[in-house]
Amino acid sequence: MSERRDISINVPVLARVEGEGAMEIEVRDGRISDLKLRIFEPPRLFEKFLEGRSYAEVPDIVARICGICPVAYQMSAAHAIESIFGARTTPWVREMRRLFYCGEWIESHALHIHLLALPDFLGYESAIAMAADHPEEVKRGLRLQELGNSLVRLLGARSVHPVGVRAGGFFHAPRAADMAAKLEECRAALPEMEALVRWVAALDLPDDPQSFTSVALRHPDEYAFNEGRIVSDDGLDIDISEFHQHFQESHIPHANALHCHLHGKPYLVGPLARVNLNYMQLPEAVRSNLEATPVRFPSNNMFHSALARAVELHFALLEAIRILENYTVPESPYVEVTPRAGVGYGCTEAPRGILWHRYELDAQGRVVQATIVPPTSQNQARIEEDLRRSLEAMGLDQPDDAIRLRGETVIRNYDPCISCATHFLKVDIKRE
Amino acid sequence: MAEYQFLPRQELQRLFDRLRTAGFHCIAPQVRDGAIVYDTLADAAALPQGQHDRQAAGSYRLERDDSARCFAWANGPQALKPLTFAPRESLWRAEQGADFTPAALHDLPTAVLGVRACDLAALQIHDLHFRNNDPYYAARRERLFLVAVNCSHPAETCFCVSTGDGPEAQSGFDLVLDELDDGYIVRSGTPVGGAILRDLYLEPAGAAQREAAQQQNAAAVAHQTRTLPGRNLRDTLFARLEHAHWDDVAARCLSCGNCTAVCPTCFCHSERDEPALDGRSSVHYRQWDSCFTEGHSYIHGIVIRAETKFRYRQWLTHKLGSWHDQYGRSGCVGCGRCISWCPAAIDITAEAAALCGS
Amino acid sequence: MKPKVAVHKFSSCDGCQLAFLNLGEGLLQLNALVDIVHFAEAGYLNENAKVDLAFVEGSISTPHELERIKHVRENSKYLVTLGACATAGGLQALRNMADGNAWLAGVYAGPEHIPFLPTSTAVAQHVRVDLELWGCPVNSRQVVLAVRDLLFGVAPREETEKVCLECKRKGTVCVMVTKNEPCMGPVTRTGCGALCPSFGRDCYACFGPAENAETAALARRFEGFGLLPEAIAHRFLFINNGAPAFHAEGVRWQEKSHE
Amino acid sequence: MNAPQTTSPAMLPHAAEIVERIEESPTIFTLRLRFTDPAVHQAYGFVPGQFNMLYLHGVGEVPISIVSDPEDEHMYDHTIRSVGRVTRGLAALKVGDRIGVRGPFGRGWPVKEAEGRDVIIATGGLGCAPVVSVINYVLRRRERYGRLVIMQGVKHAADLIWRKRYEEWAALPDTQVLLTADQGGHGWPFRVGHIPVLFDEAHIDPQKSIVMMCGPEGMMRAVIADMVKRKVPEESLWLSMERNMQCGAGRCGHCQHGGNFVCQDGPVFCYPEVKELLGVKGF
Ligand SMILES: Cc1cc2nc3c(=O)[nH]c(=O)nc-3n(C[C@H](O)[C@H](O)[C@H](O)COP(=O)(O)OP(=O)(O)OC[C@H]3O[C@@H](n4cnc5c(N)ncnc54)[C@H](O)[C@@H]3O)c2cc1C
Ligand code: SF4
Ligand code: SF4
Ligand code: SF4
Repeated sequence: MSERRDISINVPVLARVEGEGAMEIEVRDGRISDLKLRIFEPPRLFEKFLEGRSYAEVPDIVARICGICPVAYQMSAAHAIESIFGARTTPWVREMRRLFYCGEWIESHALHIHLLALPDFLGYESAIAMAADHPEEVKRGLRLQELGNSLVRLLGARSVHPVGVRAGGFFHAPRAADMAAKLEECRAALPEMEALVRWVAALDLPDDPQSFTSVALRHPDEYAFNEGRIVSDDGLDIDISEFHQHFQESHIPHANALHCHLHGKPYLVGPLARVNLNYMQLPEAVRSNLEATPVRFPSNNMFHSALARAVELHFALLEAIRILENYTVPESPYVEVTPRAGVGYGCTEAPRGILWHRYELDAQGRVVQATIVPPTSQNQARIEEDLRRSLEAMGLDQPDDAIRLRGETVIRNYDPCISCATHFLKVDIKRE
Repeated sequence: MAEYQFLPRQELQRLFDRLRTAGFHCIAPQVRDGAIVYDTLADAAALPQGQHDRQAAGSYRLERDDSARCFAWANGPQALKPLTFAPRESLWRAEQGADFTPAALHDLPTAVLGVRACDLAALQIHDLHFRNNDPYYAARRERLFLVAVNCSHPAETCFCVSTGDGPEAQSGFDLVLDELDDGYIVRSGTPVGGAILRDLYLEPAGAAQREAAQQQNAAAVAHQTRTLPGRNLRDTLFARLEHAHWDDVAARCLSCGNCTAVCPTCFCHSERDEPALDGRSSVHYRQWDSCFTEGHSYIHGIVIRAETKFRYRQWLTHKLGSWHDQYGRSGCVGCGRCISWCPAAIDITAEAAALCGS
Repeated sequence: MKPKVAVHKFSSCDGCQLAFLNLGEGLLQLNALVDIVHFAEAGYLNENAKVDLAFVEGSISTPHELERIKHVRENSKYLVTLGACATAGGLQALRNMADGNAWLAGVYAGPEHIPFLPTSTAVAQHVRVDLELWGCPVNSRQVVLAVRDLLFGVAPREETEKVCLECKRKGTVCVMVTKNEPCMGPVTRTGCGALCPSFGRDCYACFGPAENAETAALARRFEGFGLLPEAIAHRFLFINNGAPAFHAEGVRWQEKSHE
Repeated sequence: MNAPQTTSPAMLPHAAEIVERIEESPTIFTLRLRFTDPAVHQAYGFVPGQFNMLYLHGVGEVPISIVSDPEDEHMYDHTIRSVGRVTRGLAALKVGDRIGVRGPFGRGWPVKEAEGRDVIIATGGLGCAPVVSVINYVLRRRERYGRLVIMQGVKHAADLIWRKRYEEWAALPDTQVLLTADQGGHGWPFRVGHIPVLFDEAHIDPQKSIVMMCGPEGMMRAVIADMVKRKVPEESLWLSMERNMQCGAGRCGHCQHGGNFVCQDGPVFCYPEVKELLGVKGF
């Protein structure tokens, strides 16, 4: 029995997301009249206080934008700075940056799958509550999260706001014995990771095909982390410096964040976008493990984001193993850089999608101007678009609680990182 | 067997091997992060060959040349202290309900190569302080086999001649080496050392070699320029507790405690509990502390030495003064570490001179 | 009855909360010892519940946060600040020093924009704080020890000594002495495990000022290394720029750099 | 003079059970302890003025004087003021709870030297705990000692604990009890002012007396100055000192006062031993 009614759903604080956001849905006459992913996390104006600081301080400053993906911030910044200085890093540095990123992906994806998203699919308020009935799943998540953290620690000393990154490379090269020990740990985790992919594929995820544009980095030789061109599944293929010629940021009144559109339309970044775009660059072992399941990529089911995360976990672990197997202690863990004035760009794949930086430095290497576009503000328009569709598809005659839960589930599925999203408000926000 | 024997440099590895077959874990100097540090080493090739140090107040740099010598440098930041008086170690474990289990004693037989005279002197001081009073120290200490190397290249910061503790090792070693251009004159100081030496089947050292070693020692003595204003400054210092110079040092001192941490005779430590999250068990450990911390002189509601001036004064009057009351000698063996490793470049010899001058 | 615990978030990067979420199985153990009633990121929402112990992450930077922190205080028996933002205003407190309104004028311009305070300040500037945990971020060891002590019914032990001592206990070679790096270790509070020097770099004071921080003597030493006044000011006006000891020293050198 | 050390300065605590807990005042309580292991209990011995390191599970250790009589082999009593982290935690313990005990440590009061002499006790603030043991000791062996004069100064009248006990002591022959408070107040029958106001009443025979004092250093210095003025030889003046203690056995270095380790060479010192630095700020 369906009945037309007006609904007003207000979730003042979204649980199990990073940062502070809210959801507001108004339904009039059986149609969604208003829908907002409200972001009220206060802006912290990072771009502003980067100005005047030395390039050497930038990695430590931008890490503080986000406690969940500090590695991503440090990586994008280091690349941008090096491009200005014309510094060429060594193959060792390149590999270690990939390893560093593997750690962050493993930590972040494991945390999201198990602690943030899974309770939605298994019907719990929190992972901790879920642990009573599903102790093994929760413990697995915690274990993998710690494995990721420990990889970050090898190069960063700690997993949150690591201290090991500098322009030109790393401050410190891990000892061979520590890397060998970590290799063993990673190898031991492999069967678990393969099983995780199959397990997520077997979860009863909502099946809700929709059309959207995926955007990610692509590199000719590898599944992209740090380097590549920005591509989309409708033909975009640009250098990272051309970002603003195609992507527009605008401030919308209900969010302390900027929305970003590609050619005026919402788009998706993050694991599902990456797997959709770069599937063939995943190692054979990842693909064959996945092919034992019924799911195929590219996928137009947004809820396959969870599976894409599991797939990337598997990939990141294999990649870490590969890098650890070939590890040698270098002469120096960094190349010296010499400051010079210029403009440079960095774009790398944060766990949640491309993280784009632009810096203008003066001759001493001090920041004149900085612009940072984080993944969550890129996804925000897409989230709202998805919310609208998903809720209408589910049926607005459902009980409020079901609508609310579905709405939250949709949002959480994007793993929004709201703290990141808010720190880039332009000082001049009158441009709406 | 001749008292002085000769070990050619290319055979130095045999000493390592012999010690290892005798069951010792070998610790020896090596370069790490721009300094000479003591750590596990089984391979003579990894010794700091050709390395030289340049030390000044607040500054330490290594340089390398093609010299074949492996011990042509003065002490780095640490040597024996962390091996006997551990920077942090657990003493016991408590289970709820007050069951106490002592921590296992660290009893791995350990041989240290390249010990300097100042550190041997410092060890003797620590023995007086800890040995009868502390099973953890005693266990580590008892298992030490010490191979001294007479110091041929004192740093600018060294003043062991002034304190009477070097540069030539006088006692407390199992073996002692003089490094010459082509090898080492070796002599044993204990029966255990003698047994190891015997098994190396070395030739006696020649008269010319012994003569070269003596000259080298004399040159090392002559090289030292820093001095303390006296062997026993106890009464002088305690008569000058209100000297204006204490304020002068305090304006430079960071109160960071680095001097006490590198000093081979400083023995202060604090004790802590670190309980498990569930609270059922707790580890009681001790760790190096320093008279430059507030916790050192805290009693409920009062910090007796809240100001840096009092902390520095406590350190210096203890080290060069009240140490005489406690252990019959000064607490300084002239290693110069507190000078080099002070991030603020404070120099104990200069401060002592300023305070004790007329 | 298990004590009730809340974790509140204010203006921050969420990194300090990870001290809980990164506990591994300790997180489940913690849940067995206390009743977590509010912790949005972990899935618990009951912001206005009365609790025995509240952890606050983040600085106070909006009028709404100013209100909220008062409620948190009223609802909590024991309030612990978690990290540099909550304890000293965080890196974002740099905006407190921005000259004129140049930074902020535009921010107020957005009509529907959430109002925004001109300053980012420490929780203790607004309400009573029972314990401050320093660090950017705090680590799991710190929160576990604090929770444990509170469960034992004793005051948590404050770590106030300097990074240098820990650096030496670890056998790390001093970067100031061997490389003239402008290390903040001699004035910075311990607790991180002296991570930066062990990676061959200078400490940048993310754990805030230690007791008896001799900032003036250290700044002069940096000057001796050849640092310009602006660079010296930046050493102090960084992660914990709002901590009084650092703020005062930083401002002194900033003024010198304008001379 | 070296106190007998019946146990070595052990590194490891022994478990002891709280057999009785006496509330002395809102912030002061006494724990009567019995070692769980009868053999340990049996072997344990001390002299008045020595102290134990009491360990609260998972929290830490604090030095606390032993106030019971060495010949009372039933219990070991500690009177504790809850001031901070560990002592407040100890205050919350109940009968039957267990704590850890290491000791006894240090050098106690000169009870042997004092035999045949007048014993003058001067305590200030809440520093009375360490001397209670010596008072009890003398009273139990009354015939061995001359006059007993007990002088106690407190800040506020309300700080005085054991008022009843003082009254009982005052009633004993050859025993004088003199009390003063910096701030008296209603119902305070005793003197008002700092402790030296009591000395004129105390009938001190300089050559026959031995003075034992305990309390804040400022107060002890005032007592010393006055006693020296009254021609009491410096060798007859004894005081108990307090410094931070981590190990209790002369290892950790925290309690150093010049060349003395307060935990081992003290806490009870004869005045000339500490004269040089007593009152010098920073030592
Ligand atoms: C020889 C000796 C005998 C004592 N006898 C008694 C007694 O009989 N009754 C009594 O109530 N108190 C006594 N005290 C004082 C008692 O040790 C302190 O009050 C107690 O250590 C405070 O600990 P806390 O953790 O509660 O205080 P906090 O202020 O929280 O102190 C933290 C820590 O600092 C150290 N510390 C603080 N104050 C002192 C202090 N005064 N002496 C040594 N270490 C300290 C301890 O390790 C303590 O745990 C004695 C002290 C000494 C040195
Ligand atoms: S005081 Fe200085 S020179 Fe003397 S032994 Fe200690 S560290 Fe060496
Ligand atoms: S590296 Fe820094 S923290 Fe470590 S001892 Fe040197 S100055 Fe102190
Ligand atoms: S060494 Fe300094 S900057 Fe580095 S983590 Fe520790 S406190 Fe923070």
